[in-house]
Amino acid sequence: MSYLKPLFHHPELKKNKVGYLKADYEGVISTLCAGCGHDSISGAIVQACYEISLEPHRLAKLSGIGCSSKTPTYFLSNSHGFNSVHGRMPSITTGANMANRNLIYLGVSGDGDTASIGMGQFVHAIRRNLNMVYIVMNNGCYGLTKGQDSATADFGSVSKAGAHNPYQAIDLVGLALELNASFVARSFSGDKTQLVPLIQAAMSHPGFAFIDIISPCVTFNNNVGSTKSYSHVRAHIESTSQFDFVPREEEITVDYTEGSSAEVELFDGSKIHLSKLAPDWNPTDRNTAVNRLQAAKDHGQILTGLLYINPDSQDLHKKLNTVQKPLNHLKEEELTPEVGVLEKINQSFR
Amino acid sequence: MSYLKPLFHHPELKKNKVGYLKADYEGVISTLCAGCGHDSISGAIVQACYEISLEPHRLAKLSGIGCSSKTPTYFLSNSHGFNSVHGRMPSITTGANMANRNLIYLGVSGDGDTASIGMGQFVHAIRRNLNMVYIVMNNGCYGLTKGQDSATADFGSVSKAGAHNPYQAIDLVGLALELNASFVARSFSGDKTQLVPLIQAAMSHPGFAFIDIISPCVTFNNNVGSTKSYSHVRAHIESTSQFDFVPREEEITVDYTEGSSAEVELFDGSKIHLSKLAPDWNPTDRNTAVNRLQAAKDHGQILTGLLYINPDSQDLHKKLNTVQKPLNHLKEEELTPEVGVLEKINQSFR
Amino acid sequence: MDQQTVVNDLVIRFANVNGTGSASANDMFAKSIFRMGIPITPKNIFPSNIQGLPTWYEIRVNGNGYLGRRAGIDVLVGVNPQSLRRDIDSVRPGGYFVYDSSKKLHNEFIREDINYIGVPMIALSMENYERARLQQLFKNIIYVGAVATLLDIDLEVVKEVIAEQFEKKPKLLPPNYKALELGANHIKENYSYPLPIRLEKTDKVADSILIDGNTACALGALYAGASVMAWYPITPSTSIAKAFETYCKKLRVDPETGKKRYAFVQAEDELAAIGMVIGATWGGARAFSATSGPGVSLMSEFIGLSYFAEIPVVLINVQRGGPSTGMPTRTQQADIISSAYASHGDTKHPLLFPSSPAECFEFTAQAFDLADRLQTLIMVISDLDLGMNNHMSPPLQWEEGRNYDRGKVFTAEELENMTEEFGRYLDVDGDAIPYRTYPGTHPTKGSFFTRGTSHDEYAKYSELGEVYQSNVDRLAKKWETTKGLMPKPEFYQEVNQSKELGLVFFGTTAYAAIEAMDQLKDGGVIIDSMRVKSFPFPSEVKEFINTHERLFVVEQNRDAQFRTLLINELDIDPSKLIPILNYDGTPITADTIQKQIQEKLGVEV
Amino acid sequence: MDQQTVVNDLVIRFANVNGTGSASANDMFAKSIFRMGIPITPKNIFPSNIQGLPTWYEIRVNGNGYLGRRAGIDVLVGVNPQSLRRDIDSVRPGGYFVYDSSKKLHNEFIREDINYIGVPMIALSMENYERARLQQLFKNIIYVGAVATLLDIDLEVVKEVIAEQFEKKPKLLPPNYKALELGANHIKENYSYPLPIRLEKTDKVADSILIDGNTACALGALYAGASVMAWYPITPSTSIAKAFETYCKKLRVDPETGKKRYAFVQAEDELAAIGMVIGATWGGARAFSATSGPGVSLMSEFIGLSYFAEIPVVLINVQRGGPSTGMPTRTQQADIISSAYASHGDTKHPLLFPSSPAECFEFTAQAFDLADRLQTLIMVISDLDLGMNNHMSPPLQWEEGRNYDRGKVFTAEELENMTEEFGRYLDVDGDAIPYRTYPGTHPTKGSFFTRGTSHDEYAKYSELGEVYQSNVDRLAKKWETTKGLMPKPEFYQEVNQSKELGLVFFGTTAYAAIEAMDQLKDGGVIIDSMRVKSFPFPSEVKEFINTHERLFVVEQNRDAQFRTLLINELDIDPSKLIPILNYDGTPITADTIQKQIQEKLGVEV
Ligand SMILES: Cc1ncc(C[n+]2csc(CCOP(=O)(O)OP(=O)(O)O)c2C)c(N)n1
Ligand SMILES: Cc1ncc(C[n+]2csc(CCOP(=O)(O)OP(=O)(O)O)c2C)c(N)n1
Ligand code: SF4
Ligand code: SF4
Ligand SMILES: [Mg+2]
Ligand SMILES: [Mg+2]
Repeated sequence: MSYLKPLFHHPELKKNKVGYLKADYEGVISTLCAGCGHDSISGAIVQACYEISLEPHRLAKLSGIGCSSKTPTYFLSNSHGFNSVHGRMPSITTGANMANRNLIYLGVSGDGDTASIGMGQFVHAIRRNLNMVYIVMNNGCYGLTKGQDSATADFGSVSKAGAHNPYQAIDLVGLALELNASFVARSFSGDKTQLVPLIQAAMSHPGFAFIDIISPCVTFNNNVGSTKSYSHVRAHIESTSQFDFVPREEEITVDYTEGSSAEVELFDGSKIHLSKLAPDWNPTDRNTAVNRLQAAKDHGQILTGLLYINPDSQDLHKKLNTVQKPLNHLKEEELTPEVGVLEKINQSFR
Repeated sequence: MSYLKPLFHHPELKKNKVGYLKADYEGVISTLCAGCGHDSISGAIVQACYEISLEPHRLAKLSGIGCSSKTPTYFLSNSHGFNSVHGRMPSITTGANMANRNLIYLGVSGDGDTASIGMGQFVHAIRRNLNMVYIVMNNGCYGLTKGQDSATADFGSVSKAGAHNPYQAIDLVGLALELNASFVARSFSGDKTQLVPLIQAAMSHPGFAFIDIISPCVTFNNNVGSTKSYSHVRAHIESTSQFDFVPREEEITVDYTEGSSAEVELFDGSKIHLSKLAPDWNPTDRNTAVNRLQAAKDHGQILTGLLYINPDSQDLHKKLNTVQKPLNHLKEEELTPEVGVLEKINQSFR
Repeated sequence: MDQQTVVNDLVIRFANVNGTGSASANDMFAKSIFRMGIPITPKNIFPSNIQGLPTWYEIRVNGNGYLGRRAGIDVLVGVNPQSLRRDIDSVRPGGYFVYDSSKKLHNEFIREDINYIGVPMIALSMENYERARLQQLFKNIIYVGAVATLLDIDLEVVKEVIAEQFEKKPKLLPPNYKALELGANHIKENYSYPLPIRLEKTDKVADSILIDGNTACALGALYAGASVMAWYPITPSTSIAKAFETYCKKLRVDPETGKKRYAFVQAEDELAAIGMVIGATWGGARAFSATSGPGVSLMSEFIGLSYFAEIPVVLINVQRGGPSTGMPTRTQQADIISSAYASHGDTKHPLLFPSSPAECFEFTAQAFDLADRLQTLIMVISDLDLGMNNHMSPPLQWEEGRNYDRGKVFTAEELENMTEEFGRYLDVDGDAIPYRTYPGTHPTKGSFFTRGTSHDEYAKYSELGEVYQSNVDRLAKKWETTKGLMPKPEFYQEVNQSKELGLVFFGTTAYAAIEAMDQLKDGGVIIDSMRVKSFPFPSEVKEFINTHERLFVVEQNRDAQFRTLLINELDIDPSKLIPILNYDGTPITADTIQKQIQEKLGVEV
Repeated sequence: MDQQTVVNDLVIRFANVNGTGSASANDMFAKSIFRMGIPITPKNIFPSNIQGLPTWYEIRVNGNGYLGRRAGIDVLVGVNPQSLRRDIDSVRPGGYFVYDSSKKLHNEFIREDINYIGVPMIALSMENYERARLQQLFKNIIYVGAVATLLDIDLEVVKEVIAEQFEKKPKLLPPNYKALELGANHIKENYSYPLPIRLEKTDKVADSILIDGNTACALGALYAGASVMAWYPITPSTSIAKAFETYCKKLRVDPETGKKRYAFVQAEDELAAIGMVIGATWGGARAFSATSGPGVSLMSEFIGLSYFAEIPVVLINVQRGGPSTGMPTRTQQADIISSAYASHGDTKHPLLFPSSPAECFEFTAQAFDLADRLQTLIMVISDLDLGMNNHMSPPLQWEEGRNYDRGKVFTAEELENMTEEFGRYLDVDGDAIPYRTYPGTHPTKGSFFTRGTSHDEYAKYSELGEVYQSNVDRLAKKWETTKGLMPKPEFYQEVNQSKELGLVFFGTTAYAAIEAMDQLKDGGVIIDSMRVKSFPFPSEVKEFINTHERLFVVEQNRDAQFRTLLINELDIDPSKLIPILNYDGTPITADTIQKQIQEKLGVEV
């Protein structure tokens, strides 16, 4: 059941550089629960795409199954979308990316979709450094099937029914770092200021850009004792840095105090600007990220922001050494060897 | 095609405490390639079980599919075995363990079986801290399907055909640590001295005991340039410690120099004795394990030995709070509620 | 719009918003009718979402005890503005539309051919209750009071049901009663009541219970001694797991130690779930899983292993609308072929088709005996309609002293006394069922190596053609043994009288089929009928088909999948079997069946 | 043991040890016969292991061009001590056993009814070569020389084949030639030669090639423009991937940049492999995967998605012995039902059944056109015998200027000029095939949301029964369209003459079936026959069946799965279709077919 969104919802009637209104980046009205964290993330995606003046058809959005995986209908109606099957978004995205390297691939998944049934595909998309943005809307539970604990639910976290989770949580960020993901970030659905530039940077990153976004499930996992509740997360957030994304064409206008900021240039010429909250912080050093993350966990804190980026990221097309022209553009002349070649092949089997 | 092994292969005709000869722990003759690392590991398993006087029927051996997964036929013929399907040994073992908590579960897998198709089940068996020994016979390739790179093949490692692997390796030990596995070790098929006590300790550990054993594939991945070749591994091994396993009943007879050794007491009263090669080494501290592992990798070294053990490990039965009596021993009286109870239930639906 | 009085025969539908607490009010309403001794058939029609979308609750009331869905809505209680247009349109001419008259109904919503009954639900609620949440909740009770009065439901019965519901929160009773009265009084003061379609106490319910099939399946597993459940959440099967856990917590905890006599494992996916079940039954416990179509597809490889390695498995498939993710909250019977022949290679799996919650209970319990006896996977084929809706059903029954049939398992003692070598796949008894042993049974005898590769009678690997063939031929022979052990079909009307016409159906289609049979009889068409309960088909199934000239096979899928099974397994001439199909996701109705049969008869005459 | 001379008609088998380099010697031997213009059928019979177990290489030589396997071994070259007993037993009475006489053959190995020919292979090799590795290798060439001489194979032809093999290592030629002569001379000096069963140059090969089906499939995909292959290793399909990569490296690399015009991705498992293919074709590339039974089972869920969301997919299923892991190195045709009806819900998938490498090439190429045209998954159903063994085949053909049929895809221009709204699932042309668009095509038009849930004609989510039903009814209609596009069957002998008996077969069964037909004819039984090439069945299939009274359906599985498809899809009376089955993992022989048919005829007369 979906409705066209009435236009008056959107005061931003200013066109961006490619001539689109913010409304052009929206989707149909959400059917998620009122207050669901996932809707805030959809909003951030809309905002991010509008701001960087992305032509919507230059992006493809893909997802698995779950409340989170429904969100691609709620943003970017002018982009092709693919709501696939449970836990298998990464393989679909891999194929799509192989077919056409010229698009931006935005994958959306849930913690059930990724950390349980989709674990294998998640790990291997990272291993291949597939050029995509991979967002997990992480609520520590299975929203759509009514609130069972997911594998990211923290040890001891209390469910709505009052049960304490006896399992260690899978920390997707820790996992992504261990697996050498080339862009690893964590954020919070309630922190749009951080989220929007993170998504923009992820879209500029030429490789696997992972953003684990804690996104409270207001219906099933927002109770006292849940470590994925809105209030718990708000209270325990610790940020690596303040974060700015500067698209290639824009000049940097902000002045940063020397030493307190770091700049990372991305492949497409865009820049990430980090005003560091911790002086020893270097977003291109994986080992410190691992240790900082662990330290935060030990203190019951949730570390957010960009944790690690590999500026020399080589994506799957690079690894496979494919042609620049998207494979789906190749025609008979470029794909089918000549008839004479076949005769030679026949000859080799006589 | 399997043959009975002629008895003269075994000079050890001494019975162990439970009255078994070493031959009683063997299986049918291996059909693996002559020199395959996997056969050495089978040998170590036989040795380990014989030495600790395990009654063979007290152990169940399970595997997936691959050359490695064939090995359970080559040891412990008197134990029940289960050669399941590709990548799914962990789930079978989980079920078996739920049915009967009184047996020792020894799972054997390959790097293809675990790090590719079996990734999800591997991760979740760790998450549940399933009480089992999980051995990966890691040769960096798919032996049985004729030598394709596996996901544990190192970046840049050269295949028999001369191709350089463009993908980052999945380090199963790093992964297990990240996932809070309660017992994490790495070893080498060529190092029986280390392997035997490691396997024994793993069998005494009440939780998920992971041993990643580098096991060269002499047919497909033993060439120059392969980082899983026998000679490469031999040359790059770095050991955390010298390792002794002391079963409960035995007294410690060796004297260790003070300060240079650590002792870990296991759940069943057995002890692990480590004569430390590095003075700052503490096998019960996960963070140092992570860092030492990373440091070794940075230096191109392969760290072997027991890397981490959690002496407070709580296995899945503990988490689920199941009865002490194996579930498969329960009878009608203990399982089926009385007929009167059903009448009450009916009443509640009227 | 004058009408004749109709007693105990109507369809009432509530149009609500998902997640607003109306479900509990509607349930109490339904139960009150049931308590009056009148058979009812409630159906939840809900979206694949958690909150905010239209959801319907429909109750068919039928004094004759017909339990199928019936089309045509007599009374619609419409409290969801989103679906108002559609809801009003769905009322049958002459029917009643009960709405919240707190705001005036717009002219465009007025149909001339139906009756409007306004109840200022939210206005009354706001007048009488303070907290917004309560205003929402009591609004629901207000319409219950109003509709109860319109239909002549005894308010005391409703109060009794409410009292049971809030047994542990007696403080809530007075405000609930008050809301009920508010609604009732509004009707009494403003409308003539009861309506010409109304209810009357009767005794058609006897000792029946009102329960959903999933709960019954869970209880069946509990009574049958399942001690391991491994599962992955998927609609519409999830509530089996939930119910199993709930009842186990009550009934399977050691009172002294507080420890559990069951292991309940939420797996990481369906592949792992079925793997755990296979491992657990291999280990000697009774274990099961419950899933739906997509889960069965994912389990396919493992299902082949259980077939070939002969490992008992109980799997409940609560079917939903396919293919793919399909219609996750709608019903179908469209996994027949994919269940019967799941997995590559020559594989076949016994299926059980319960038609009622009582059968869900009994067949789930039997599935464990059959699985252990036959050492193979048994699938209980339910569907969303049966699994998630309440059904009037005979009570669940368990005979005093009933024992489990654990099948052919050698004990330590038997092994000890054995002189010949144990052969895991030896057909010792001639019924093609071999003996097994559990791991850990005996120190030196009875161990074997289970594998999915081809093996000889001693479970040893073999690539020899003749060894392979004699093994799969034994499996084919076991299939013959299986036929003799499966529940027999049930016959209705004049059975096997070599009549011209026959009707064949299974599962939830039974309700509508039986009603259609009576309707056809009224129209002069006499049809014998048979409800099939199991696959492979017991010999009676073929006999019935053989002794009839033409048979209608009724099922809820597009491709007439059950008909395929009949043709293929019984070598029946397809021209004899005429498909009667319904596959739009709603439960089939008697009218649909009757109409389609009449059309086919018409065409063919 | 005197014998009549038999020319160009024999079966020779080499018994070797896995992994000892005999494969290449055996191949050269076979090719030499082929070069003499004599049709041959080589088969590798290998274990599921890498090294050290018995492996056999069998060549049927038949001057009449019968290409099926034939039972009964005329000459056995036994160089594997492990299998000696079995090998000697397998020689037909009067046949020849060639062995390594370096050591004396034990008495227990002497059969009175066969001929023994000793060649001191290893002794000769050790005398003449120094390095152990070379001694091993040249031992193989020595027996080639000996057997060539026994059978009267022109040694010059063998040398020519050796020369081609070592084209890039000419230094190896002299020692190879020498080994050949060593073997030949030993025969010449010690035995009367040639044997009564011997070979003679002929011209029955014409322009045929000797190639395995997997290589042909790979080349078909290459020529059809597949640019993405995603796969997971599994016997017997792996060599498709290997061949595809090998030829792509040669023929699909941009000569200027060295960059690849293909993406070759080894997936982490079969679920990921098929997911990548679905993603890639959704993205507008031609993509495919190859697997075997266990892989298809694992792909089941995704296969349902491709059916329901209408995404073109080409999947090659090289069948092996099932169920479960089964017999991974043996052949069967036992994935027919699981392929045709893969996945839960109402699903059906078109299948193509190649019978020869030339058809592997052509059908794989056509599969891409059909998938794009029909927007659905097309499975090419091969098997281990066809895929991994060399077969004499017509040459592969590609017509000059042949274009791809990419089906109904709107371009940016077409979208730009469109006035009506684009509807992804609108049946615009009445053939039930809708139009699609690739992502990124047009800035504002043509985007849509692909989903596995039920959807309307504009790809929007819908739970409405009528919307769902009209969509799946269109899919059923598309199935009708499909029938018209699939390759038509091929008929042999006197077709559709309303004869009494018919023979139906498909895939690799063709070789043996055609031979059996001739054998039966010789025995006075005339049978029409039809080779089916595709499913859903074109109308000709039904016509053929209708015009014959009784038909034998020959297939290589236990459950007569193909017969099930015929009965179910064509509404055929099962009693008309008599199954002829072979399922022990070896390719079916003409004798088996003939014998079974005669038995059935006998019984029924
Ligand atoms: C194969 C399969 N199994 C199970 C399901 C049922 N299912 C739908 S969503 C979901 C979990 C979703 O959890 P998550 O990914 O965390 O998303 P959320 O709803 O919490 O955003 C499950 C198990 C399914 N659709 N497909
Ligand atoms: C579902 C499935 N896919 C593929 C295969 C084929 N297969 C057999 S073994 C194997 C890989 C084995 O590699 P690994 O686990 O590393 O074992 P190794 O042989 O190297 O010891 C594969 C892909 C299979 N048996 N089942
Ligand atoms: S159930 Fe939870 S995750 Fe799903 S829409 Fe509601 S709040 Fe969001
Ligand atoms: S192929 Fe490799 S892994 Fe397999 S048996 Fe041979 S050496 Fe071992
Ligand atoms: Mg979630
Ligand atoms: Mg390996």
